[in-house]
Amino acid sequence: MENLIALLIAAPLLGAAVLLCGGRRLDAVGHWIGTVLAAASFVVGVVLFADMLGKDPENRAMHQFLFSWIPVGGFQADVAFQLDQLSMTFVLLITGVGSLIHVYSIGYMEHDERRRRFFGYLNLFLAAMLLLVLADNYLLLYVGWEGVGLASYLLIGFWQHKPSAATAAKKAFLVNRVGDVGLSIAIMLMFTTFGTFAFGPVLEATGEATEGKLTAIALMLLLAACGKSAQVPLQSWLGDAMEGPTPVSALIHAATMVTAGVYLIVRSADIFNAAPDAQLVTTVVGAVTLMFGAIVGCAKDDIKKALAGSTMSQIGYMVLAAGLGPIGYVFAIMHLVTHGFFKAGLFLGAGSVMHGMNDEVDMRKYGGLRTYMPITFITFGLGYLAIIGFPGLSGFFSKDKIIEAAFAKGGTEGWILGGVALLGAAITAFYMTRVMLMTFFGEERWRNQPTASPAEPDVEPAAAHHGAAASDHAAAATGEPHPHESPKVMTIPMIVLAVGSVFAGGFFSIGDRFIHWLEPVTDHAHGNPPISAGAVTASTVAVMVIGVGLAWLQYGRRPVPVVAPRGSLLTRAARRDLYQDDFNHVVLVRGGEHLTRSLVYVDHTLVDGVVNGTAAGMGGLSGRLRRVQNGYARSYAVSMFGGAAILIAATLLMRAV
Amino acid sequence: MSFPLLTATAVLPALGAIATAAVPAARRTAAKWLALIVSLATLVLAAVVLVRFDPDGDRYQLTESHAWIKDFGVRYELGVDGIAVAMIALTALLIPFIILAGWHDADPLETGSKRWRPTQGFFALILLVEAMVIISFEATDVFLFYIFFEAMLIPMYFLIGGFGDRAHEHGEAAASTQRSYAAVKFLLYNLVGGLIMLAAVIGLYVVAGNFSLTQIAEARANGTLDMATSTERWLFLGFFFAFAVKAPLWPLHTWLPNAMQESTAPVAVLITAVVDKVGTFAMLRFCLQLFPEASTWATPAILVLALISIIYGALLAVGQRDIKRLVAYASISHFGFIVLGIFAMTSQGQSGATLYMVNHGISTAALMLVAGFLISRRGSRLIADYGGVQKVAPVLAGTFLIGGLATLSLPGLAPFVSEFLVLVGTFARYPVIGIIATVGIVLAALYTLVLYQRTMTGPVKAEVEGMPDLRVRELVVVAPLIVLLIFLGVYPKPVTDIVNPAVKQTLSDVQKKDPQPEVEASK
Amino acid sequence: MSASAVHSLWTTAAEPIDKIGAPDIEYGQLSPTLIVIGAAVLGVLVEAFVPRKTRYYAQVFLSVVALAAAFAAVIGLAAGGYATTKSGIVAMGAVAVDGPALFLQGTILLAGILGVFTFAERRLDPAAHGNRVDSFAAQAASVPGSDSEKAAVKAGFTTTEVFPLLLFAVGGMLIFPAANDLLTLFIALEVFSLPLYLLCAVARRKRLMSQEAAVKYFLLGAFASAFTLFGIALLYGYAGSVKYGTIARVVDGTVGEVSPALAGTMGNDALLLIGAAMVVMGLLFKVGAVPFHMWTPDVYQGAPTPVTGFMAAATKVAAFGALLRLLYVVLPGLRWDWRPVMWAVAIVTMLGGAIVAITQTDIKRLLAYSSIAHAGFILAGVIATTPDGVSSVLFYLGAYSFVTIGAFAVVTLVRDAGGEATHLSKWAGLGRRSPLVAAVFAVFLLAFAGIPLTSGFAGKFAVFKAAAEGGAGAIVVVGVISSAIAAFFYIRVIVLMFFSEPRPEGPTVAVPSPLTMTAIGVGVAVTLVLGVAPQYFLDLASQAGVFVR
Amino acid sequence: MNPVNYLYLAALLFTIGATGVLIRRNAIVVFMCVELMLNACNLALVAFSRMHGNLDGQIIAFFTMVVAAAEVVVGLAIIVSLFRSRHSASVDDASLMKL
Repeated sequence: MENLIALLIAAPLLGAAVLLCGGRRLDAVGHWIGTVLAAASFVVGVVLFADMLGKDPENRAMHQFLFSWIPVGGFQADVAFQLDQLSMTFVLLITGVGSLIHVYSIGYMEHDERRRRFFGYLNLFLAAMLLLVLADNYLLLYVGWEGVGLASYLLIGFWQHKPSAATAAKKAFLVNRVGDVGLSIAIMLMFTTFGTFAFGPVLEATGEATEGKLTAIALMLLLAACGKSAQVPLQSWLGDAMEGPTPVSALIHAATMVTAGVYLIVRSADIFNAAPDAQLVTTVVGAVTLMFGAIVGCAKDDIKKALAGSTMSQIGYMVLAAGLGPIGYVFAIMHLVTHGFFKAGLFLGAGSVMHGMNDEVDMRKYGGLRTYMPITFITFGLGYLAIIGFPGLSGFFSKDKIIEAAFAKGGTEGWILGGVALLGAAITAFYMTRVMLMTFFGEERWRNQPTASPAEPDVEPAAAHHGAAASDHAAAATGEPHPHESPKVMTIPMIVLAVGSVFAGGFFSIGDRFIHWLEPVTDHAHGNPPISAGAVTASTVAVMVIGVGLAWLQYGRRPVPVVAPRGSLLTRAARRDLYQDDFNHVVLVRGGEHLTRSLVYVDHTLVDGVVNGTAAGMGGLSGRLRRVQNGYARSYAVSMFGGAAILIAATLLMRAV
Repeated sequence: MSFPLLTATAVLPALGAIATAAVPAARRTAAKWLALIVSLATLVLAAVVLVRFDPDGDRYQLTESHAWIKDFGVRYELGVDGIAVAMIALTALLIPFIILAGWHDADPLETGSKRWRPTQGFFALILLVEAMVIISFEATDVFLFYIFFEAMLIPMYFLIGGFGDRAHEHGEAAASTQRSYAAVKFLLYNLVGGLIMLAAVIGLYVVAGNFSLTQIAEARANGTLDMATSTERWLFLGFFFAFAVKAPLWPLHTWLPNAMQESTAPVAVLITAVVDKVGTFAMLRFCLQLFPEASTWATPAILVLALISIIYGALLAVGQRDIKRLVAYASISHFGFIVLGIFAMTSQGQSGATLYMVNHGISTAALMLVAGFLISRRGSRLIADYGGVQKVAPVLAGTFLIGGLATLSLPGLAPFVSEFLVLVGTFARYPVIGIIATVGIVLAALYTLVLYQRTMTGPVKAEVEGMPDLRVRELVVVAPLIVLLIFLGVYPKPVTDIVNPAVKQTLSDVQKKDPQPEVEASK
Repeated sequence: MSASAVHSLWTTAAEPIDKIGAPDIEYGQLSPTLIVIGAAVLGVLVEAFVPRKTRYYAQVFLSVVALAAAFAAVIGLAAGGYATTKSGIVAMGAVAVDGPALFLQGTILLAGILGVFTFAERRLDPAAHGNRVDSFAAQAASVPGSDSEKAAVKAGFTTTEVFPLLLFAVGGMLIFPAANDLLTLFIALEVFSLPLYLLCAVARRKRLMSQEAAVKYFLLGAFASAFTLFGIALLYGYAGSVKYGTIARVVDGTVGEVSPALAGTMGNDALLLIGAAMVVMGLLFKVGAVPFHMWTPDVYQGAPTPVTGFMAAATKVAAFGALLRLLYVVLPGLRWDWRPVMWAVAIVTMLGGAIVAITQTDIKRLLAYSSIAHAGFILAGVIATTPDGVSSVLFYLGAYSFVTIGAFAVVTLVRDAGGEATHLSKWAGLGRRSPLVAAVFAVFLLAFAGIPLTSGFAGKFAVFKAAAEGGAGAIVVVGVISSAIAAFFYIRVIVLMFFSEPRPEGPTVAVPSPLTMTAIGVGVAVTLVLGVAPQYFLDLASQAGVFVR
Repeated sequence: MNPVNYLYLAALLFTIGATGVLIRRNAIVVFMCVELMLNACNLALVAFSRMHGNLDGQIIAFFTMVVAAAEVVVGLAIIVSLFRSRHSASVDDASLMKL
């Protein structure tokens, strides 16, 4: 059985290789190859899952050793896989949602001449992501970690001809690199502390290391997680990442890759457990991010960016939960899975809407679409209900548990974190309702209104344009759109995901299935909040209702202006991602440019100048000395005479001394 | 005595060079093919060396030893350890690609006399350099090494000064002046380094009485030859200076950007991927073995210099407008890593450094050669002159991207392995330096991606329109390199297995052990 | 004749004596010198009696044969063990026949032969009035541009006297390093100097410069030799003898019976030191060491290039030979006095030559300054005062002389309307026009620069090694630095030849006769052989490294 | 009289000759000054010869004269030819080659 693990990765990897090296002759079938291989991987995953269920919970973990990768002295890195319940959860999520999105993309990318390459990249991503979750040591995980980064770089910048896309891709990669520094330093610390960096040995040996070391390692891991999962302060790339085709946003920047950070933390549970300070930091990061994302999400008019903000915020929840330790790990993962379903669904819905609206992304140019694209409306709606935590749907269970756990942390932190989480829930309800209303309800603002016109300053202008090359009915991009439902190949995945977002949560929670499933890996502790669980749940629902209500007051009752009003200070700040990018730009980019420019100058004038100066000096000296050679025999004689005199004097002197 | 394999490996390209140079002016293509075939034959010989070498055998194998200049205490002594084998393999491997990539770089366009044969000269010189590089990897006699370490400069000098990019943004006249400036700069820098080393070499002879690396190292080890501390340090500095110029280490690096910028891409690869490696290799083989104490003494200073090279090189790469200069500064940064690894004095560091030499050779070759193809199409080295190439020449863009990703040492590609080893090796002994060096990987990503973005993405520039994609010859050059990059990234074991024993030896020369993990240490 | 003999003869002059003891001369061991001098005399006769048409051929033939024969004789002597076991002092103590002497004589003779070849070259300039012309004036006596000269050219005169002059010079040079008393030293000095003065003056083109060179060389040379002679006088005064052996013994204080006069002067070290310094100065003048070097650039530039080549090579060899013998045989007891001084001289010579050369614009002057720098390097070997020092210097001289002759021979080939195009700017792009010549010259330049695999490197390494072993590490460092500086201008020339665009009105490269080709070819061959496999010659040099006392 | 005085005289003459070489322009005169220096040497030699009571010095003196004569021949030849081609015997005029 173990030997199947490699197959999980091999299938999409093969796909990537074939599609990227295959050349034009594969254009016709490329997307099918990609989809089939993704699905194959999913099937293998299911088989392994079934096999795993057959074993008793304590020893369900499987290992597969392929070969010794980097053996140097004490440094022994292997290419070996570990498939335990945690990895399994991810495998199913990745391959499952991945396959669906492959299917969806067939329709979505139909008109793009580079579709083959798109599927190649998608497969590459799947392979990398699977490697990330299957690796049995941190270094191999690192490979997957950067692999998904590469894939996301390629996919964000898929429409490379758009400068904005290329920039966004670069930005994503660079910000992630910052996180990677954290990961690599963490690995080095592990190596110097434990002499290894394989999960098993490290996590067993945590007891023997000093808390200081462990805290350092944990914080470095957290830094990595921040980079990958777009947590404050490394969140800035996620918004721009929406430059990528929508399926990419759904798969990579909602369902899977961005949750890798959470995986990393949960995977390193023992280290974090032994480093309370690091845990506190983690919770804080999570809390801050979930507010940050939520606030940003409220202000964006670009539907994808709004969803991106929500993604950020939801991952904030997960990180928060992961930071809570044993009482939170399980729920972090659980929310991760449910979120995978409904957020992917939402994104696909958004994609479907854009598909029908000439790739218009500005919600202010939507409105009243529910009649035109019913399936999209329903699936999107279900996703919406799920994310706001409508009782009975996935989001409700997972999020509620996290809020509960946050309170259960106890002490003032507990209250603060719990409060933040609650508030976040309210805001979530608010901005999601906003999206819902602006898109599917209200009057049809797209009527006699050429779409894809230069959008407002606060909307990424390129975003409005990306349709231009995304599909070849770009020509129609001017002139009134004709909203229509998307083809089956796109709607079916949406339906499936909708189903998932409805029932997944409930299914997991019945009899704490999910807890029992993960317990052996992450060991679960039941946290009991200061106030009864029931109260928490009740308040959750309450705030949710309030959020929805507020949103309805603002966007449901009153008509939505086509041109965004100036808005409050906060709104404007939120539109500009709370000025975080501006900060980066001024401090890092400008500063960096100045630094490099001055260094170039230094290199040229100082370092090089010294050398050239020496040469020039020699020349000058030479020029001066050769004047002595003035051509007059008598002066030559003088020098000889003087020389003789000196010679004699010196000789006598030598004898004297 | 057995067949002198090592000599053959070095002599073959030398003979090939003579033969190539002798090809009559009209038969240009014949000369090219001859050179290519010779280089491939050399590759075969190198492969034989690789096979015949037994990693677990003696330290130096396939040794040859003949009297040469008895009055100078010089013997013709050859022998390879794992490190040398790796380097020889790298050299022999890259030359065919270099030749193939430079296939048209030396077709004469100016009218000289009919005896003026640039093409023959170009390929003959490349082979000559190969011969000299290989023998200096093989030499276990300090003097023998020195001779070729120096002699190497002359053919390189002509390659740099004599053959530049076809089109040049400032016109041919400016080009030739800049070229000769670069060539002279290259030569003088290295010559000064070499001459200072000469003083040290003579000093070594006065102290040791012979030049045999093995004998001296042995004598050092068993204490029969003890140098005064000050003497040893001076000699060490003499040697190290020369190698630091060659490597090149900050602040002795400024010749490299000029040289790489002005020479054609294949020659630039020859400089940075092959010739410069002799410098770092020599640090590993000569500095550490001959002057262990002095090496330890100088380590802190050298580490700092290496660190500066890493950051400084990367930052300057970000600031460059010229593709080749950018790659040059990137190389400076990478050489910083190599030196860091060597003087971290840990097995990871030194194995990593050796691996790094190999991988950097391949990755730079990939990146630089593709860049060369790009430049040859547009006739400009300025980044600003490009844009949207991926639209018109996707394969070129793709290979360029892979080369770039290798340069930023993306996991899964060869350079990652070596870079991480170096970092770990450094971190294990000098955590702070290790951490600062790690920042370098962000900068690497920065300059690579900026380069890619500016040249390959965005709207298609008018001049770029209709730019042909990679031709078959060019694909033949790039594809194997990329395959190698991936293979060595996934499965570097073959190389590490060869290198590790040698590194262990070197470490024992300097009486250094890997630091223990704290957990064990605490027990 | 020995001092005591003279003494008795002088005191008992009263009664007549029937027979005078004839001096016993070892003709065999002197044969090289005798052959050459004899040939020179013959050459004069040839000038006198052989008809003009055939003179040239007769002279060339005679000179080559004579030099070859002399060389054969040297080889014979060396083979006969006169270089090692049987080495001794001949001609009643006037001349020493030992390793260094023979080695240097051999070198000088080879240089002489190559010199003759370059002298005899007549293909470079277009024939005037159907007569082939060489580098020398048709009639040195006639004023340039005057009718008499035109007539001479028309008549196809050529200055074939140069060959006997060269032979005389070689003759003197052969004795110079072998001279074993100060008188012989002085005479030999003059014997090889005077012909050189004349040879400098007889250039066919640019005669004014040629004559100017001759005058400068002559006056300064005479000036220097006056110093030498005064030094000799003082040494004689100190030791009461001019024989090296005797002086050395007096210096060491190991002399046998001490006459009262000798006792008086012996105590007076001033005589010894001043005398030694002045004699050494005369020799330093000949080797062109700073600050006695200033004649070199002008003379090298002005003299006919073949002469320059021959002079640069052979004079240095002879002079350094003499210097070595003086310092190692006569003044070893004074080592601690002269070594520091020579250190200083060596250092300023190396640096001075190298630095000033950087800004030279005339190839011949450039080579002149480079020769000064090389003199410095060789001095580094001289200072070592070890057997290694001697052999290294011998080796260096051997290597250097061939490179020099070759280089100047190449210079004769690059010509334009005005004769040789010696201005560097005219050498631009030579590598494009005639790659072969440029490549050959590049080889010589690299040898000068001391790049490995050329004889220059082997020589430099030898002397530096000797110096370092002799405890002169500082010299080595300075030497290394100045080689770095020197490299700069050698490289400049190479850049010029290969990397700069050829000028449209640039010079042409004349295709020389086999004579010059041989000279150049031998130069290149020796340069490379000594670079790659110097062992044999190093052995030779180290066997020859012992002076006889 | 003390033989040392002869030496002082010789030294004096030598210096005078040298000074002449350094300050006089006319090539002939310069050359004559050289001759003067040579003769100073001769004087020294003879004086020493007398002091030591052997004849070597005197013999050398004879040689010196011969050499001087030879030098005269060569020197005059050169100087005269120079004079004829540039109508001046000044050593300072002969300074085409410099630097």
